[in-house]
Amino acid sequence: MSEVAAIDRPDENRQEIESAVVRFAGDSGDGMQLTGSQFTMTAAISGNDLATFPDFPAEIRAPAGTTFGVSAFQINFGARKIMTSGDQLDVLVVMNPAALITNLEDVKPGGIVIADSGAFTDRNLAKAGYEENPLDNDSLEGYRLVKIDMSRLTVEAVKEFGLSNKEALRSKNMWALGLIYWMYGRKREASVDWLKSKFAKNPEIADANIAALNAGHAFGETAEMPAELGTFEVETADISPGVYRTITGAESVSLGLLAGSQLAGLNISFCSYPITPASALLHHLARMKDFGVITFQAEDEIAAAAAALGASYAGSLGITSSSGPGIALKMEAIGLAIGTELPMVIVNSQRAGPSTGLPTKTEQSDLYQAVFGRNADAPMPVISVSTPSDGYDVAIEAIRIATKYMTPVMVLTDGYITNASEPWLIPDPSTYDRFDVTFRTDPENFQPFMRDDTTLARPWVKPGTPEMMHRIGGIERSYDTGHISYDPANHQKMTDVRAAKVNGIANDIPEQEVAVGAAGGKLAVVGWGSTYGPINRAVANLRDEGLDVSQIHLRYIWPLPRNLGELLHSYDQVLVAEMNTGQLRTLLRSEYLVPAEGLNKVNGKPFLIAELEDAIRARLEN
Amino acid sequence: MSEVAAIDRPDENRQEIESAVVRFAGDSGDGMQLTGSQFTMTAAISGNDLATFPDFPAEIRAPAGTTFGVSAFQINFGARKIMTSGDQLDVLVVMNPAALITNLEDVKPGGIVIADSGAFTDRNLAKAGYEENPLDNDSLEGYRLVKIDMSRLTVEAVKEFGLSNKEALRSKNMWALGLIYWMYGRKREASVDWLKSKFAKNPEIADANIAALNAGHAFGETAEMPAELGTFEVETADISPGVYRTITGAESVSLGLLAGSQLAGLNISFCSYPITPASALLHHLARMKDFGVITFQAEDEIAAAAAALGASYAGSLGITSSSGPGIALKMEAIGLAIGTELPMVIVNSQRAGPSTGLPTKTEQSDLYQAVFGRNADAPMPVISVSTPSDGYDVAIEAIRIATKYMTPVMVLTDGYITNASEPWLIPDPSTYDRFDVTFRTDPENFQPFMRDDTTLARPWVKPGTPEMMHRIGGIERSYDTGHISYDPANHQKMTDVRAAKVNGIANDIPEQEVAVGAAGGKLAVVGWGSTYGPINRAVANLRDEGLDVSQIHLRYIWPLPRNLGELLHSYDQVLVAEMNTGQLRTLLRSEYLVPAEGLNKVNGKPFLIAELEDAIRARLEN
Amino acid sequence: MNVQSPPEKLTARDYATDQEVRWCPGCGDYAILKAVQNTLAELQADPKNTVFVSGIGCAARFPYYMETYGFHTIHGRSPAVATGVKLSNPDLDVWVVGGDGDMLSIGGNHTMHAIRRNVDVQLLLFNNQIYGLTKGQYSPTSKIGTKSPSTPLGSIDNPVSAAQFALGVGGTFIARSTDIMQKHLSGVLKRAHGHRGTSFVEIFQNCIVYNDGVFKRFTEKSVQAEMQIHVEHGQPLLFGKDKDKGLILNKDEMRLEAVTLGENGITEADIAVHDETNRSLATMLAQMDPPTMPVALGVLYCEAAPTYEASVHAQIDHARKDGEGDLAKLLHRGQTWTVE
Amino acid sequence: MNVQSPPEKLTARDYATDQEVRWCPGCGDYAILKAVQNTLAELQADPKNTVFVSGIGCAARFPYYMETYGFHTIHGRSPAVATGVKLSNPDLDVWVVGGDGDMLSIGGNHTMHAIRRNVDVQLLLFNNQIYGLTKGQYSPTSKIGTKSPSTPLGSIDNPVSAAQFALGVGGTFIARSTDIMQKHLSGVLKRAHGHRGTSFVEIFQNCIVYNDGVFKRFTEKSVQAEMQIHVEHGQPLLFGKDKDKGLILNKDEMRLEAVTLGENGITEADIAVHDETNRSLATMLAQMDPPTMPVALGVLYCEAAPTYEASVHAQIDHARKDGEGDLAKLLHRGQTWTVE
Ligand SMILES: Cc1ncc(C[n+]2csc(CCOP(=O)(O)OP(=O)(O)O)c2C)c(N)n1
Ligand SMILES: Cc1ncc(C[n+]2csc(CCOP(=O)(O)OP(=O)(O)O)c2C)c(N)n1
Ligand code: SF4
Ligand code: SF4
Ligand SMILES: [Mg+2]
Ligand SMILES: [Mg+2]
Repeated sequence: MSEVAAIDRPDENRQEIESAVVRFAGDSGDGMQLTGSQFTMTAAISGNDLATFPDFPAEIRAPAGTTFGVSAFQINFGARKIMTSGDQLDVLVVMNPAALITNLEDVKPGGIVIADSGAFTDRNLAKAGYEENPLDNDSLEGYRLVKIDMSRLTVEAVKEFGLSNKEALRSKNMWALGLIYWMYGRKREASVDWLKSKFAKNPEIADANIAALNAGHAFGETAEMPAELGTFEVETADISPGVYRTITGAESVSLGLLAGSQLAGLNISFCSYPITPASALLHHLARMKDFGVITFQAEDEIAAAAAALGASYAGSLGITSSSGPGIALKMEAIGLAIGTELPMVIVNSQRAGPSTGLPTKTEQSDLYQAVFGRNADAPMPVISVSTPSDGYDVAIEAIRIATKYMTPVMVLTDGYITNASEPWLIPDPSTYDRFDVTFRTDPENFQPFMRDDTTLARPWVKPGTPEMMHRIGGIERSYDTGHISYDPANHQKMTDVRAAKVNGIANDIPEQEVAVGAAGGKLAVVGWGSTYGPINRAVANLRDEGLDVSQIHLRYIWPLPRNLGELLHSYDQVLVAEMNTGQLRTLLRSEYLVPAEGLNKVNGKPFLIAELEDAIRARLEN
Repeated sequence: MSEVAAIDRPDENRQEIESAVVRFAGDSGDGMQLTGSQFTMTAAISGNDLATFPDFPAEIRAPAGTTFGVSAFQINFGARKIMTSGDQLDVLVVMNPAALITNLEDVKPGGIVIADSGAFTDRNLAKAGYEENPLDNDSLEGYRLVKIDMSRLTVEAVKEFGLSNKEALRSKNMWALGLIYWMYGRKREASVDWLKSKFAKNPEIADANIAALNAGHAFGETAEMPAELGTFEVETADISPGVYRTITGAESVSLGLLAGSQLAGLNISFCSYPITPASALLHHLARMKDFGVITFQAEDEIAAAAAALGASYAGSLGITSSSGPGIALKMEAIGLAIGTELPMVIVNSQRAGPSTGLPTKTEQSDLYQAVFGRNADAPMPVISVSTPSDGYDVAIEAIRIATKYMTPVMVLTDGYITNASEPWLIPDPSTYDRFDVTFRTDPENFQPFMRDDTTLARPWVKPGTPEMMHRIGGIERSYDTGHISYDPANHQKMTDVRAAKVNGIANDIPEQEVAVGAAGGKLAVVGWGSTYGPINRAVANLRDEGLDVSQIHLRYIWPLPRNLGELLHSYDQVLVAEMNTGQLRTLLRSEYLVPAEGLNKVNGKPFLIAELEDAIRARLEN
Repeated sequence: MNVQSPPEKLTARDYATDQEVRWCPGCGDYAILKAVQNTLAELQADPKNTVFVSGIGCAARFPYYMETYGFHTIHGRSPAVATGVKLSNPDLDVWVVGGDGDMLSIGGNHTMHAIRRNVDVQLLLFNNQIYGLTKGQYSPTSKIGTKSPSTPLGSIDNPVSAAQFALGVGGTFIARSTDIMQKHLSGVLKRAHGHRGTSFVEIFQNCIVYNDGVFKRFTEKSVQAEMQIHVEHGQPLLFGKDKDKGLILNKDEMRLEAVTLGENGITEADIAVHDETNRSLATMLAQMDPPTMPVALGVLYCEAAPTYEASVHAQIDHARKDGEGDLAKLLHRGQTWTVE
Repeated sequence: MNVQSPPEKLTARDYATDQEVRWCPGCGDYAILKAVQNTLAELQADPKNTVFVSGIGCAARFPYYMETYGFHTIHGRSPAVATGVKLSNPDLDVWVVGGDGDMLSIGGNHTMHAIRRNVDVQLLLFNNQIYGLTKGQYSPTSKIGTKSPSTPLGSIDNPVSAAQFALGVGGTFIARSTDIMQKHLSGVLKRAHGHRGTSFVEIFQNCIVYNDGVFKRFTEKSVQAEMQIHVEHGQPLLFGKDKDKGLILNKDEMRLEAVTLGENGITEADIAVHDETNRSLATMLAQMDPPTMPVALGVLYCEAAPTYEASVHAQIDHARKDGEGDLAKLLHRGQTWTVE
């Protein structure tokens, strides 16, 4: 224990804090994602609210010890509602020099840095680009540095299980987890159970991991921890009762698609081509075969979209999914769906661009593409996912709109939401309103483009239905009959009715509410998608300080809610915060002539609460 | 001559008119396009200004006599500046019943309808859907109907050349042309010469056609024409001196691309995939091999765009071209051009959509796609062609911008402009300013993404240059070095600089001028692209009547001219007239918060002057 | 819309819509349309379970003329759309129609992957070696030297052979016929219909406007017998007016050779026998081209193999064998906790 | 940026950039990179005239590691980009690198058309039968039953054979090697480089993370001799540790068969001789797969044919033979008139 000063700190002295942000960072091989999810689960069981964000390296498996091989997992947990995974870190745990150099800047001034000093070898230091060992010079002066030779301590702790040194070191993540459990006064039972079941086939591995976990915990509890390191108490948050799980955006969208298809009484044909970060949907749905879900990995994106459309044509619900560049490739097929008025759902998991861009980084820059990105006047409803769990309801809503209005619908989610997770009060599927699809089977007076008076939707007919044979296609169709028509007036009429149908959906969606604050006032901060959390917290914080600011967060991007124009005009200023260069802003300015300004950020990372607070203050204090 | 009343009308009695609109319509096999272009040429030689519009059937070769096989050619010629091919017809020449039924509604009340009564057989009447012969009942009462058995008269006229009846009938278009020449007092020489050279290998065909032409003319001159039919005099227009030709939009863009590449000192690699109406460019450029122009018919649209980009990468100018749906397919490759900052020109010959839409009909509905239609924040300059001859300068400008700023540039033209033609004062290529490209060859301090201070363009390096080897790609590039960079701050910086570079082009384009009228006033009618002609005439007409209305016509769609906001705000009202549902309007409202309203039309046809006049009046009289 | 209930026995006419057929007079597509309608009548195919899917092109207008379900999609994507149709409803009898541009140029990839997956559809490729609808540009099957608006000095790219392509990507059924051979074509279509999996049928089709007579070298009456060989499984590979010519395998050069019976001591025993399950033989047959060799027509290759959609649904059935999934259970899968 | 002037004789190192190679430790791509760098050194290829073009995937990261010109494009489109490069500047020596997903799934069509046109590039397909970069989904070359995140119950689609595909679409050069056979691979790469036209090289590459050992059946030391046949033009098709096995053509069944010399009276004279100009033979060789037959490696097929870009430029040169076009003249072509 030469590296840490010996101070005895009885448990009763835990400092009460409202929330904390902890990040585990190490090599891809160090098991940081597992460590993070165990901590998450335990925090959840302890009654905290929380939000997490994993950060994977772009490379599949980078050489050990390199900066580009660093994998991290961040959790923000607290006794209050948690809206983001946290601006700055209270605690950073690093398993090697590369993790330190790439993560240090996110630690708050005076924050705690816990480093596995055993991994700060010359070789690893060189790989990370350090000329000297930062644990040994004064470069970390602004932080509370705790250096512990976790490597050695882990090897010692698991000695009895007869593992090789390399195998033994695999448990050092659990050692670190044990230490952090101790810091926050957390129980180890859930992780012990989980290790036992995960390694049921290799009990000695399970035992070694448990031993490491206990050793880390014991190290904190019984050994001499430095004065700089505290022990903390994070009380339970005020959370509605019920059964919870954690859920990522990819999970919520997948489950929502399944739930929505059940509410519509349809089978799903999910047709996709792999792409990061969208692939996760394909992976989740591929495991839902017992629900009759068909998944099809097509040869490319337009084939996926075309197959989904073919599936819809044949009477099931065609869904396709991709990320930015892949969505661009689907557009011609989406245009056909718009022209033939078939239902379809397109999920776009946005990532940073243009072109290949930054596949593993998040962005909200496909709003233009979603609303405007096709040839010709081709209106399509667009809705967006605001939090990791929100995808469930959004996916259901997409299916409701697609089938009720016979239209493709685009769902915008993003790389952040896809991978981030939050606790979710598991809903009871039987409490949702059904919206069963009625296929037309009555040949009497049937015309394929005859429209419902209210929705303006055309009928959906399954091939195989007797006496209803008909042809549809991408050339302009005659109003009602659907035959090819080159008639000028007909094209005008059809263009108008396509627009009217989509615009009419505004009457079938809720009026826009104010998320935080009041209608009218000095400033509205408008957002959509994954910026919900940070905007919400920032606005709430500043209202607490007495500033006149409100949050308006959109789910419906197109058509926009019918009261939105009036609502926006009730504020002196409108600030649109987006992770793009101002795409929703363009839409709002053009639709409502409201002098909206933008707060824009495109560095692949979510907004920090502090950034938003600063921007809001700047606007209200001028 | 039983069908026409005998009236002698000496030539001196010609009625002077300022302009006239004549349409020839017949079966696809009747040679209406040739007839029209001969009339055009002769009008041009006679010193008229003019504009023409051909209208082909959508089908390749529809069965003879059907309505969907009707082919037409319209010409508006006059003693004043001609801005459109004409709202309504003064004279309609129809070669069969199908041509009558499909074209009659465009004839102005009291206009002249000349019909080949010999083709109004029971069979043809039935094919066109007539229950009785409209030449024989009073259904054409509102028009000045002239029925002539042109079929029989032609057969008689060419009898001496020993042609079969079928062959003889092929000349009836020339008979009709001769008659119309007589009506407008036109010389036949140019057409006689043209026939001789066209049928140089078949002199008897040439002779037969010439005989038919003369016969038609003689019929008018010597025979007894009905009182209803007039003879007219259209004086020469006030036209700048010089050598003229007629030019279609497809020709002007093709020639402009060639000219622009010469001004830049580059070879062209034109890579495309056929699609109506864009294919015409490929066809024209494929005939320019003696200029070193490479044309490549790729396997599909994205291959065409990718090959064009590869060509630019290798140091020639990559150009690609398509229409709406094909442009959608290219977008991912265009994104790569934006990301790697390589020059490229994309010509979009817009057509009516969505999806396959109406391939042979015009529309301006790809502005959204051009400005916004890609994944991520991916800014790209967009410029548009306003008249059939304007494509020449626009294409040159596109190449100037693309090479100076190292960016793809999209040129928007449309189906109308592509096929329409107008007289063109042939420019002297040597009078254009050159903008030679300098490839970087100096390895000293070279970095592939190092930027020019003013233009923010990166250097263009030809592979093959010694000591400059480097790598570029679609993943976000590090500022300067171009290496792959996942650095958050770098992505922000690169996104910002890409936007700044494109926005900066606004400083390198002319300020927006007022086309007709003055800066400031009651109403500005704003347009872009092929609406130039009708808006121009409508605004000029109403200003002549004393209304306070001006025309602002945009060439530059993105970035917009730097003074445009101020200019638009100087009017009480702004009306954006477009052949779409309001796409430029969205841009102007969002950019300048100007309460622009829309005059929108999507029936596949250009605006009529009268429609515009009505709309303007309605706004100024309220 | 045709809403009368079908009579006991359907005739070719019952498969025709009321829409005016809009190909150029004399286009080979008319004959194919007729052959397809005749074939469906012979098969007594149920119109309500029959779906025609097509891309864009002259050929691709086909569905409008068939009184069945029809989907005229976008250029090149019909095999992908059809795959979705079959995945969603394997009971439908799906025909996919397209031109050489549609299926081998822009749609080449989808054609390839539908074939390799063995999706149970009939893929009818109307090969006129030209882009008809867009007014005559050369296509990937045009022979070198084709003058067209995009190749005024003649095309220079090697054409692709549709049948060799289909064989190379693992097709389980590859056949060929021509527009003008009604009976032969109908026979091939029936075989294609009977085959489970992707039945790839290349139909040489004359585009009278832009590529007239391009197949004359083997379709013209006077040369048909010498320049066509109609292959049949288990039958010797004989051709010629008097069936006096045949194909033998030159073992040393591993090539098929055309020979005349009686010449150089060749007897019928030397003639190779068609084995439609032999991919190598099919490949050699597909390579033959006049004037040195006759064109092989008929079923070049046919192999039984599981269809894609059957395998997909078998997996789903397997996954459901212990009962349909329960959404509420799925939502609770993994670690959960209760807040009181 | 590497700005030193190249030394007299370049070594493999001179073809390596200063960028850190970022494949997974143990990935087969490392060995291929080494082989390519060695080959370029052996050829003394001029770095400034060498261009590596790639799509997206693990394999497609290749250009970043080559001290030549490099263009890392978008998924599947590298053959099209490379076609543009060659059209624009035929003097460049262009290598195209991609994975099985890149070149046969999304890019299958471009691969096909580049091959059929015979664009003079080396197309290197790193076939690991998996999508590496996107974390392990099955690919169009994965064998049936491949379990992957998108096929948790095993894949069901027939894989496509890269070599058969390339042969079917008219490839003029088709060869195969593996990541671990440095010398063989380098020999194949040299042949590919020497060939004028599209040289299609399939390299079996081990993805240690997502598909480890998938080629073991013929790459493992213990089975190499029996499960690989290294074909060479003009040489008998022999294999086995003691070259005691060979391939014969069964003429009646038109198939290759593996035999053992000495057994059933087989002598070397019965063994078929490799003729790399024979497409049928190459097709049969490409079809062989363990355990019944060895995998054929080496140059399966090679045929001299004009390259696409050469023909394109020949047409241009022809059009210019009477002098370069004159723009002013072109503007005046056709009917003109003068206004005074
Ligand atoms: C995305 C897209 N690209 C191009 C076109 C234009 N286009 C329509 S049909 C066609 C090719 C027609 O040739 P083919 O498929 O051989 O059919 P054919 O007309 O000869 O029967 C083309 C290029 C289109 N409609 N859509
Ligand atoms: C348009 C587009 N679609 C999908 C992707 C995602 N993606 C990147 S690489 C890849 C496939 C990788 O497999 P392969 O080509 O076999 O290369 P490997 O990684 O195995 O070397 C995919 C699907 C993408 N980048 N762009
Ligand atoms: S263009 Fe050719 S293929 Fe098309 S309809 Fe006419 S003849 Fe037939
Ligand atoms: S994922 Fe596979 S192919 Fe990709 S770098 Fe890793 S081992 Fe190589
Ligand atoms: Mg064709
Ligand atoms: Mg792969």
